[in-house]
Amino acid sequence: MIKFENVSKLYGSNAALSNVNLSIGKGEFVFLVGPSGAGKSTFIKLLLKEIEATEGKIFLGDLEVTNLPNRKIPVLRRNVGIVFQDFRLLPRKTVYENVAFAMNIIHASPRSIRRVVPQALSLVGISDKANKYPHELSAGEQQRVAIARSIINNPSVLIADEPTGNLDPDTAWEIMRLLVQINLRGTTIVMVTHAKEIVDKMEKRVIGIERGKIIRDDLRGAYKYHV
Amino acid sequence: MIKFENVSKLYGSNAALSNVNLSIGKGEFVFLVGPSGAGKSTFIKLLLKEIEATEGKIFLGDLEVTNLPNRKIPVLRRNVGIVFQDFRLLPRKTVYENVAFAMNIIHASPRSIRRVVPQALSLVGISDKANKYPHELSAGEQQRVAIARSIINNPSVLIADEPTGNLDPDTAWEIMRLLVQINLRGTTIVMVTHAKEIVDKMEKRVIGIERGKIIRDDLRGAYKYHV
Amino acid sequence: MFRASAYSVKQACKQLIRNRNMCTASIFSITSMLLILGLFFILIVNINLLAQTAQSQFDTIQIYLEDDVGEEAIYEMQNEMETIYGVKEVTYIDKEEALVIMKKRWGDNGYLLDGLESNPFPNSLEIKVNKLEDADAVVSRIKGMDGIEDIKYYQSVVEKLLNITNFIQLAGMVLIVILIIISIVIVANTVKLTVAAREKEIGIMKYIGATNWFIRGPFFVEGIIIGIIGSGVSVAIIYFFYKKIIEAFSTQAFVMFSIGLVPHEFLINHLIWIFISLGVGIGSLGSILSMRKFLDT
Amino acid sequence: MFRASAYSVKQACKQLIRNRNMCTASIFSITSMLLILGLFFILIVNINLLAQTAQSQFDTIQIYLEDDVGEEAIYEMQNEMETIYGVKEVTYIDKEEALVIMKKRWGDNGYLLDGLESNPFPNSLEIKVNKLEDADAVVSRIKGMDGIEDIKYYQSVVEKLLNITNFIQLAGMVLIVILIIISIVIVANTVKLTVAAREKEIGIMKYIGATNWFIRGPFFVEGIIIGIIGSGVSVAIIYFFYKKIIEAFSTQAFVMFSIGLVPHEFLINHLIWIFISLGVGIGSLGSILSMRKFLDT
Ligand SMILES: Nc1ncnc2c1ncn2[C@@H]1O[C@H](COP(=O)(O)OP(=O)(O)OP(=O)(O)O)[C@@H](O)[C@H]1O
Ligand SMILES: Nc1ncnc2c1ncn2[C@@H]1O[C@H](COP(=O)(O)OP(=O)(O)OP(=O)(O)O)[C@@H](O)[C@H]1O
Ligand SMILES: [Mg+2]
Ligand SMILES: [Mg+2]
Repeated sequence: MIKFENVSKLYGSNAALSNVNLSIGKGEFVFLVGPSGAGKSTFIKLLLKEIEATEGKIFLGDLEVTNLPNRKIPVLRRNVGIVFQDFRLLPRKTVYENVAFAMNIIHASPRSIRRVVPQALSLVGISDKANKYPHELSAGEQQRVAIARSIINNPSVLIADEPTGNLDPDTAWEIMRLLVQINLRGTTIVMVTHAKEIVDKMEKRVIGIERGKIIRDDLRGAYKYHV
Repeated sequence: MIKFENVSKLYGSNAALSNVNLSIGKGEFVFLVGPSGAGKSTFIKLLLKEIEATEGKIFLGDLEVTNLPNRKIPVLRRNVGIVFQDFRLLPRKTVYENVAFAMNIIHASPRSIRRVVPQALSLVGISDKANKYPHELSAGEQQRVAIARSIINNPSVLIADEPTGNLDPDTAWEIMRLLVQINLRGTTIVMVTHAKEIVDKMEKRVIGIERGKIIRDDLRGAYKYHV
Repeated sequence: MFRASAYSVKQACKQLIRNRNMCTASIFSITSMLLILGLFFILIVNINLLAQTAQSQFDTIQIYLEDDVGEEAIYEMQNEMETIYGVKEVTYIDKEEALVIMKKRWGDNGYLLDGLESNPFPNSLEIKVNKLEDADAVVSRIKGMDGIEDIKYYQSVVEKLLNITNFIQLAGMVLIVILIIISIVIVANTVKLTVAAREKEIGIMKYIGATNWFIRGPFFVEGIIIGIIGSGVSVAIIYFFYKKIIEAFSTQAFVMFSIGLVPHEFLINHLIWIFISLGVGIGSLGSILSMRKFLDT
Repeated sequence: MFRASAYSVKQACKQLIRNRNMCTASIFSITSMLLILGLFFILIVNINLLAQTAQSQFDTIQIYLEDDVGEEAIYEMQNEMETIYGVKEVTYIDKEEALVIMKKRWGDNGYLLDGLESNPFPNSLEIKVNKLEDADAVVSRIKGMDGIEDIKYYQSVVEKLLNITNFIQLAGMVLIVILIIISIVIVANTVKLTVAAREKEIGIMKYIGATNWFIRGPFFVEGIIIGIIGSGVSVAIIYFFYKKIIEAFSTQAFVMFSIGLVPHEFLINHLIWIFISLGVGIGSLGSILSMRKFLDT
């Protein structure tokens, strides 16, 4: 599903990623861990062509991301559900509209929007805030809206950058159960996280990045990436 | 140092805080914990007069926050170091300038700025990014800049909203050690966090909030606020 | 397609209402610029009219005839002249009539002419030409005829007037073009800043997978709406004030001075279409062009 | 105090350089508006000059004297008239001179006057008044004098001209005021949008404890710099083009028409100060006013 071939990303002389080789199969559940500034968000940004790789090839499904013409980028991004580390909610749209927007993009019918959006909101436990604007929400609530938006179109790949960073342990575990459910339906999930406890308990594939390099890739790993 | 008397904050009919009574002494180290949307950030916003309390009185040091005229707000905020949950770095200033800005505000001399800022940056381990702009940093790096800025003026109170939310456990512990040091110098510290492990290990005073109400206040507490 | 358009229109309306302040700013700018444009348009149209009126008072050729030419011959000449290309009409003024006219022209001093022994004025023919430019050609055709003592026409005055009207027309066009460019720059800047304030929003939409056209749609419609409102408001303001001015003028001393003003209906009928197309063009193009930067990648 | 000012200026320069695009937008808007203002200023100043020139050709009072008044008496009258309030100068024109003048005025038709038996013109005095408005008063004072056959002055023409010049002056002032208001609105909008784009920044500064004046400082200085640049550019553009126009006119047919243009040095000397104060005023006030909203709390 996702494949990195010798991918490097340089910012000036600073290598955010260097020579990464990686393959994630369809339906996998992968944790991406590593210290602050290791290159995890860079990995995601490359995958979504938010930034261009300095070197190497990236594939997502049938698409070769690194070769994709600009006008095809929306096609790429619609295949992927994303939870951003900084949420990226539309500030002038309500919670409901923010989630509905992801469906508007793919020209879903108003009827199906009216049916599906409330379901997604209640799934992440934020139904009562449907008519609030993002700035009226707590950080954790915003994060849950971002999660609802990312799953609304049943994407084939779901990428989440610290989806539990602003959540208390209980809510975090609820979100994790949700992700597992989605994963069971066949969605590939890549989750960037610092939540040691979650990684340790889930016993899923763990990819460790440090200073732009993959330093380990354990099929049933734990968080402690530096022995 | 900090005192809440019967403080309530209503958003419409939704009570973000209701009838909170609280007193934090000089030099204390307090954890504020609670589920997403409990009212923790609201607590901080009230303390800094970012929002007005619907009811009750708030004191910080000699100042009565709830009565403070608008033009005195800067005085209040200069006494307090703050790490915001969303960092709030100035997007058009470099890391160095962001930290220096907090010193410009109090009209510090250019010489002392040139001396103190690099120290603070190296304290949070971000010296090598001094000339980068916030959008060129990873989330964890931005968080560390925010921490550097909050401590640069040796505030009498330091308030941190999830200062380790985007940090890996190692970096998080470094920051905690830094906060303890600052605390030993006499600074009162209030830290909002979801990091169970940190709260449990530190064995400091823990105040638990849930749905706007203080549900516990343990002098040497742990994170598990719901028994 | 229909769903997309409906979405754009709906979103545009929502945006307009939610960002009232910014839209008011854009509308203000467009309205202001169109007002200035309208002001110039009115000035130029009226100066032109004025020049034309003044010009029409000089578009005659005076032909003084020798005294021995009989009436018969004069009528013949008159008929012949009427066939010349560019001639509008030919009037016969005999010497008695000429004296009366001259007396009239002298006004209160006319009594001075009573002391004349004999009528010093010759018979004359007066030619009105269709277009001032033709006057020269007409004169050269007439010159060859018999019985003509002298030909007078205000050649230099006419040429100067022609120069002035041409200059005014040219200057007017140049000014209007400059103003349109300035308006476009100002409005485009306004829209650019409006869009810059939404840079973050546009970025987010793209990250989620919205196509450029999907993002542009509502902005485009918004630009059109802003353009229509802006031009509507400015046409209304201009209509109102110009009508007031015309009313004021028609009761004032100015009528005596025979300063004619272009009627407001004519002006408005033209202005409204020019303005609406300008407004809509500036509004929609402005919003699209200024979004280019954010939609590049 | 000094440290704060130095900080403001330094920050303003940094901001200007880092937000080049937005500043260019603001400068563009100010320049455009000032250009339009300048255009109007030039038009109005010149129309005024034209009206004054035209007017000065009508500011005389003609006094026709009876034939039996001797030269001595005439000189006495002349002296007396010169003492009347509002009179600029009194010229004596005897009947021979009058005939010559009239012949000249008739131009090619002057020969018609050769047929006159005797000189029908009277001796006359010509009074020039300082201000057209005084003419009536002067006339009523003179009327009582002996030996006067008739008094002529272009009362109606003069009144109409007065009306027109007054109207032009008034209209000019109104237009300039309207334009200044429009410019302020446009520039204020531009600045407002610029500031709106920095709303987040301003908010953050406040959260850290910056006072309103500390935040305003750099924006204020920035506004001043933008204003100075904008007005400088527009004055330069106007100077350049107006000079070209004057040069073109002085070699053109227009000189013959005696259309005088206000010399460009005069214009520029005035414009530059008006514009710089307007530019700086609009720039600085604009930035402060438009920040009010964000600095309220
Ligand atoms: N636009 C940019 N320009 C220059 N350097 C950049 C840019 N974006 C990221 N970097 C650098 O690249 C490195 C990797 O950043 P990245 O955001 O991928 O880290 P991360 O693993 O997501 O860290 P975190 O856990 O703190 O979010 C960091 O050192 C960062 O400073
Ligand atoms: N401006 C606002 N308008 C309306 N409701 C608001 C506003 N700001 C906050 N709220 C509500 O107040 C409640 C408390 O919010 P607060 O930000 O204090 O939560 P929190 O404890 O910080 O949560 P988190 O851990 O997720 O950051 C939430 O339910 C939130 O939706
Ligand atoms: Mg990251
Ligand atoms: Mg919070």
